[in-house]
Amino acid sequence: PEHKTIGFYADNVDSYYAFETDVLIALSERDPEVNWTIDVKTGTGSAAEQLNAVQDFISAGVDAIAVIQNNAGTTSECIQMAKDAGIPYFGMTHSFASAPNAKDAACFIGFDFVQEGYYAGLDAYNRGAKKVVNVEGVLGQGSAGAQSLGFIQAYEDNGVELVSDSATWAAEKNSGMDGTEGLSLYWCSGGWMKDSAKTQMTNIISELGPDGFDGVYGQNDPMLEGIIEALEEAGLDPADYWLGGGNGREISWQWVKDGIVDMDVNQSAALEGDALYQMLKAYFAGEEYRAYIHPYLNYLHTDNIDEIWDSLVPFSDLDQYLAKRDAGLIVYDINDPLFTDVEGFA
Amino acid sequence: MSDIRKHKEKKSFLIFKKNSDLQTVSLVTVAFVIAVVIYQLIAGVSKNGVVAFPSLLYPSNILNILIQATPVGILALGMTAVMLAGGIDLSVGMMTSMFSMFVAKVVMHGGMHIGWALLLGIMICITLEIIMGAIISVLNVESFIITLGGQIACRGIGLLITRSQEVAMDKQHLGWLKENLFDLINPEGIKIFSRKLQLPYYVLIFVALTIITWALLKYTRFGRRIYAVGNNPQAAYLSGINVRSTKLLVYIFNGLCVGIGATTLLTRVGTGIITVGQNLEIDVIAAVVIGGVAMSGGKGSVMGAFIGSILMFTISNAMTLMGIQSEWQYVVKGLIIIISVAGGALSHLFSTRKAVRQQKAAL
Amino acid sequence: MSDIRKHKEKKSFLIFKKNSDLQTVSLVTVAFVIAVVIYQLIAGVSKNGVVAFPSLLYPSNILNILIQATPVGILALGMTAVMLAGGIDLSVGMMTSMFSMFVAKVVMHGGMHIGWALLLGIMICITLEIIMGAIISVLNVESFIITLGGQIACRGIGLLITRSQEVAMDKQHLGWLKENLFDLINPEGIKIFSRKLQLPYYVLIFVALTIITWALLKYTRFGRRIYAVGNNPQAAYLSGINVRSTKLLVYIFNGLCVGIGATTLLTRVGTGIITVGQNLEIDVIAAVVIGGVAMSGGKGSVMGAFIGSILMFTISNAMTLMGIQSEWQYVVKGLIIIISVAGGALSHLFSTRKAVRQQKAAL
Amino acid sequence: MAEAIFRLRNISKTFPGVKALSGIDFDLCPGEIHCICGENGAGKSTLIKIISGAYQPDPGGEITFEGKKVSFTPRQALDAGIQTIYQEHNVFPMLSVTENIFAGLEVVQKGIFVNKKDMWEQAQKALKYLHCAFDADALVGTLSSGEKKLVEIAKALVFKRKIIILDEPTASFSVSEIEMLLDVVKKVAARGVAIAYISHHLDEVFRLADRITVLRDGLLVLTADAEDIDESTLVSSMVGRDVSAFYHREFFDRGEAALEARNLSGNGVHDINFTAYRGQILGFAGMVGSGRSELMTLLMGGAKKDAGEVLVEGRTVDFHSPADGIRARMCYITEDRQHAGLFLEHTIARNSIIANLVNRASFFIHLDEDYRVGQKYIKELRTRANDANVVVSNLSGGNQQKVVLAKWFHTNGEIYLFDEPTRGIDVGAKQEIYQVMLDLLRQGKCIIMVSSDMPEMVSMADRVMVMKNGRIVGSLDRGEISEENILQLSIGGSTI
Ligand SMILES: Nc1ncnc2c1ncn2[C@@H]1O[C@H](COP(=O)(O)OP(=O)(O)OP(=O)(O)O)[C@@H](O)[C@H]1O
Ligand SMILES: Nc1ncnc2c1ncn2[C@@H]1O[C@H](COP(=O)(O)OP(=O)(O)OP(=O)(O)O)[C@@H](O)[C@H]1O
Ligand SMILES: [Mg+2]
Ligand SMILES: [Mg+2]
Repeated sequence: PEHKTIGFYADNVDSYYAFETDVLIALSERDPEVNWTIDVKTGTGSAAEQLNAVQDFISAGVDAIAVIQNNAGTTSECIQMAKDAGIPYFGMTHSFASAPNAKDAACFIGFDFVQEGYYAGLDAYNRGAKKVVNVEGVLGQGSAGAQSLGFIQAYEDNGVELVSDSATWAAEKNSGMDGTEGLSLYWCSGGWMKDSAKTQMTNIISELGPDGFDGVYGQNDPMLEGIIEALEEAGLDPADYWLGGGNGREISWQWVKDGIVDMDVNQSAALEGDALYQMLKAYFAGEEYRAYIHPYLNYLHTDNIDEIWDSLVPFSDLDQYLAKRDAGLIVYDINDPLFTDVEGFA
Repeated sequence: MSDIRKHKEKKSFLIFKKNSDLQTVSLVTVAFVIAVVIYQLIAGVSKNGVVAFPSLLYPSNILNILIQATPVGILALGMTAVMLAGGIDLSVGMMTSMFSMFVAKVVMHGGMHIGWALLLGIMICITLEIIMGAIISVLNVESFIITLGGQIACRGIGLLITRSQEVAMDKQHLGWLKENLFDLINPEGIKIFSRKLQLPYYVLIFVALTIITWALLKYTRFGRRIYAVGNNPQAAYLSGINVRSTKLLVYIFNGLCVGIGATTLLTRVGTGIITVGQNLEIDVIAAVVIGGVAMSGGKGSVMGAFIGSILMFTISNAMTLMGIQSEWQYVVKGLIIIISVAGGALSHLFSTRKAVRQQKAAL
Repeated sequence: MSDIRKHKEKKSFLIFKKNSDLQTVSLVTVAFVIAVVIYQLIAGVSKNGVVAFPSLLYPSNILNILIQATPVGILALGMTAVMLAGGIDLSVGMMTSMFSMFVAKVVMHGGMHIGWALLLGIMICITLEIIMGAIISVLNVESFIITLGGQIACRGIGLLITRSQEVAMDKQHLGWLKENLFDLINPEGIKIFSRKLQLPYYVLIFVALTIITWALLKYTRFGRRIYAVGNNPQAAYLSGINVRSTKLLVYIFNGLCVGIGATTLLTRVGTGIITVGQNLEIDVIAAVVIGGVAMSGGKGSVMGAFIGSILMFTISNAMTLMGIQSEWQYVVKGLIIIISVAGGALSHLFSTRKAVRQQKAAL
Repeated sequence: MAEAIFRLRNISKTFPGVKALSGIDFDLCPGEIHCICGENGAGKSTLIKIISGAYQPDPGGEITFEGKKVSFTPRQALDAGIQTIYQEHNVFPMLSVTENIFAGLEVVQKGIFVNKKDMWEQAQKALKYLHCAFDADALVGTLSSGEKKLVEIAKALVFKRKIIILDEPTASFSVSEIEMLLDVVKKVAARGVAIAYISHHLDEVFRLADRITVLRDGLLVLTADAEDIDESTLVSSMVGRDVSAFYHREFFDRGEAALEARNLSGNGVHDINFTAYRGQILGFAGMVGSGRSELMTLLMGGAKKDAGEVLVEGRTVDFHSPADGIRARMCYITEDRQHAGLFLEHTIARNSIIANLVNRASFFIHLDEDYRVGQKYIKELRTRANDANVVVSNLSGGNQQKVVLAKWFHTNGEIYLFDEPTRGIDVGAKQEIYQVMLDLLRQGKCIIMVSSDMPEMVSMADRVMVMKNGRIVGSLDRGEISEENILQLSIGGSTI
């Protein structure tokens, strides 16, 4: 097969991004029909680096550029550059639907973060949580805000009276534990990191006391782990509180199974990597493919965990992913209806 | 004998000069705590109508602050020595990350015993510091830029070790380090204000290391020479002090502190990942400088750095307790750093003037 | 007249002293480029069997490096002035972020005209620098820690402006700044090696500003004073230099550079977001110091800083062209920073020795 | 005479651009005071830095200590019992006097801990021996130039030494300190310590020396017993021509009042009244720490005045900074050149033009013009330097002082405040500087001179004000100026 070089840029060092890359590389390496070199470049979370990397890839004359972006505005620039150079631009993970030239990209594949937050909100609502500590990811990052928005929307859709409509609340936030009878939130940021989340949670427990809250939403699993530790070290039982997470890593499957955590959303980077692999292959072969899609989210909670255990998508174990994929336990084909089209891009 | 009495008397005249920095950081800390306590009392009364004990001063919360300050505090000890000797080390944050990734990797994937892994990790930190320290001291180049290079290189090494992945450790590996000392007294845990008291072993390491470093800097030949080297390396050399080896030793000591500090951080975090130590050096340097150590070397103390680290974490803790949004936390933290340094300079100015005026009056 | 001739002759003998730092960074840059070119030639031959023009030297790629270096390069100009005067400014990165968030916010949500927004943004940068500069110069405190406080505060202010959101700008707002100059010659675009040449206006701003700063520092009274203040503030004061206002002016100039640099970065990135300037100060300071500016002030040049910024971006560019993993990129970048500083010190040492040896032989 | 304890044979030292020493032989014997003389840049300091281990000589020479061949680092030299007091300050400003004295030589008890009390007591004893007015806890950064020197000398007294080297120790001392020091040096030598002593003051040399070595241009001109040599031979062998230590100056008519102080107080001085005239030199004498430098700084605008008036050319002025002083055509040649006078990392040319920037109308600078200015003063002041692009830190102490002078001459001022103008300047160059000062007077300029050098004061001043504790305690007119009168006033009968 013809040799192709793919420039792959990830915004930051992140196990999520790294696993996506690993899956892509593993699938391409074991596929005799393709002969790809994948140049991976990782940034430190700044927008200029993304631009520079794309520019350098163009200079290096790669056949395709795949990017996990920093932000949509910058991605718009990158798509333009790639288009000018006649190189396809594949975008993953974070939505750039707001970019005016988003449709010039060769693909978008990424989870629906609002939906992810929505599942958490729904679960919290169902289990009667009314005073929730919301531990956000990096302040100012789109996906973190989206998860908070989804969480509030779930309450809104269930007719709970809120301080304001969900979009406003998510944008304005509030300080301290504040809200209505139906839902009060305490906003803080753990920066996606375990230790910050733990520190925040420890301080918040100091302030609110054991009865000052009845639920905690940790927007990813490392932060959730820090939250659990903070609760335990404060002499509290995590089972007494509603606990929800994002990510749905292997470790949290077990937490859900053990009842430590009430729910999580399985959102494995493997599906993105797999989809990218399929799209690249189709692109190089000159075939049509679904270009703008959300992979499916698996909402796991204490009631359905045993049922869906086998079909959960591994988050960090490459061999297990490939094994489950080969055994047909998980859906990975981008043409499967479980993968939904991005709104406005069908 | 009369000489000695005179000595005691004169000291008071000089005290503002010699200790003003330690005074400033203590003052800022106390002022900050009082302000928060007052706020909490008023807020408590206006909300619930009763006077409540301010949560900042809950014993459990004070211990929390100590716990949170531990890694930065330990790193600040080494940084204090480095800065007293006239240098700086920007690599400590990324070295911490690298350490955590190394230890997690060899333990989880290499099957090494945790004890050996920690020892090896500390040795690696020391080795890297020796390399940087040797370049700095032998070639007499800016420590800022050499350790900046070290910072970037450490990031690369760390990422190479785990191939940019994060490696989670199991509880049993480092759990012993964070066992709660109060559990020894009462396995059920001790509660005050219905908050459980926490005091992990590693906090004791922090406290012990602080005392050792304090004695080292204040009462040993090595310590006194660090001050001399930082104050005037040329004069130190001509006074027979081996400037190079003093600087090198300081970096070795710093490597040790980084290793130990990184161990406590890894214990807390439980995962080897590049973000563990990201921007840590900024917190560490800020703590040291707030504590009164001069960037130009030769002036300051470990106690200042200790209080400095506590202050840094008291700020974020108190802001969270007061429910202030994290955006504001940055603004306040930035301002407090500026105020404590500018305030130190101001008070120094005033006290000098006052001393001069008093003297004039006495004449 | 004869004096001047003598002056010219003598210069060559002293050149290693006066320009060794500029020489070092140029040397490292050239050596690095040659190494990469050789690698690319060999790799090209062994892969395709024919000698191909190395992609590092494609005109389009050289322009790319220049484009990428522009924001850091512009910030490096201001930083050079600050560091020559004996200070440092850690706040420039976060100030850049704050600037981008402010401009994006007022333009997109406030409906302000982009021109006014940029002007106002630059004025805010200058104001913040004036505040920090005033504290530093009047109270005579460490610029490191004051600007560190400024860094943290700027992060908070930026986040408060957009309430931690990112704000994307429309193309039309800043598009004019990045129009391609080659399009003026040929609207179709000019291609060499089938790569389109890019030269946005803002690169010209960078080049022009470099020349202006160079002249300012080398050929004006103000420039002279900056060097004097950095080398010995006490002597400068007694020589009739207003040390405070010189320092203050330097920070004002820096504020201007931050504003302009942030404008070019915002033009490139198109979004107001906190990560725009994250860790930027590290790149900027590294570029300046690699370029030979002494951390202690009073020594160095703008040209060094210019080449320093180019070198920094040539490294990442070349590593990407060669398809080297980014983990290694960090290691190489770190090592090159260390090498260029250590190498400068070494070559200085050797050239001094050599001069002594030659002299002895001549006697 | 006893067997030499320290021997240098065929010692050379090369710096880039300069051969500082060539083929020097030098001996030091126990109990002798060996004075080293020579012009600025002759290589005296370089020689003693080789003895102290601060510099390594070029290969080819030989150093023996107590009969053994050695090659010292400063540490080894100290351990061998060689203490050096260098020409430039060598102190730790942010540390206390005790810590300064014991830096590198700490007294240790119980294995590792330093014995603070013991060190403090020893330091206190040494300070008392030297009649110091400050105590062992003082921060050295707050001491005056002369007091810092005393701290360094105290260092030599605290430890039992075999060799003590003093490089121009009295440069910042006034008469009584000099007397005291000469006394101390003699006592120490009598205990069998070998002493090497560098000074430009020939009277000190003759009062102390057992032997004298003269260097010129890095070569050894002569080594002889002090009895066998008289002042004129010494001077002519140093300079290569005849000059007298007492300068017989020309006198000029008193011009108009140029600078006046009325009840001036501030910056540690009180109730100062004087008038300085054009065409005249007004001298300020006094002991170390009597406040003369403080007064100069105050006059120049470097400190805030609390009360009183300063008048320049009859007009009241209010200076806020030295820049104002320069604009009023005043010049202030500071005493501490390294700390307050020079930009050590910069070239002679850059240093020469810096003070005149205030007076320059043009915003731009012409590098060639700067170079020309630098060259001009190198020639005029006979500075030993290759050219104006030499970095100042590479010059010898005296030549650095000449760069300071160049900086101020270039401002073309009308009123000159000279604080120790010839500190560290050799006999020959002194004459040149006096000549320059007289030229200034001839042009009708006004000079105020602070000096601790008695002969200089006596031979140069038209009128002398004597200061003590920040006040003027007396004044002497031309006929009354003599060492005895100055001394009497500055000690003033009362205790210090
Ligand atoms: N570090 C150095 N680098 C280059 N040249 C030097 C250095 N130190 C001294 N020199 C040169 O060596 C020569 C001798 O200098 P030295 O300091 O020994 O003179 P000196 O006799 O002590 O003069 P002075 O009486 O002025 O102190 C001078 O020409 C000086 O410029
Ligand atoms: N920065 C300072 N802080 C505190 N005290 C100081 C400072 N500078 C000088 N002094 C003190 O002020 C007094 C006067 O010093 P000054 O330098 O004016 O004396 P001087 O007559 O010029 O003597 P010298 O000949 O030593 O220069 C000294 O006792 C000195 O210790
Ligand atoms: Mg000398
Ligand atoms: Mg004086």
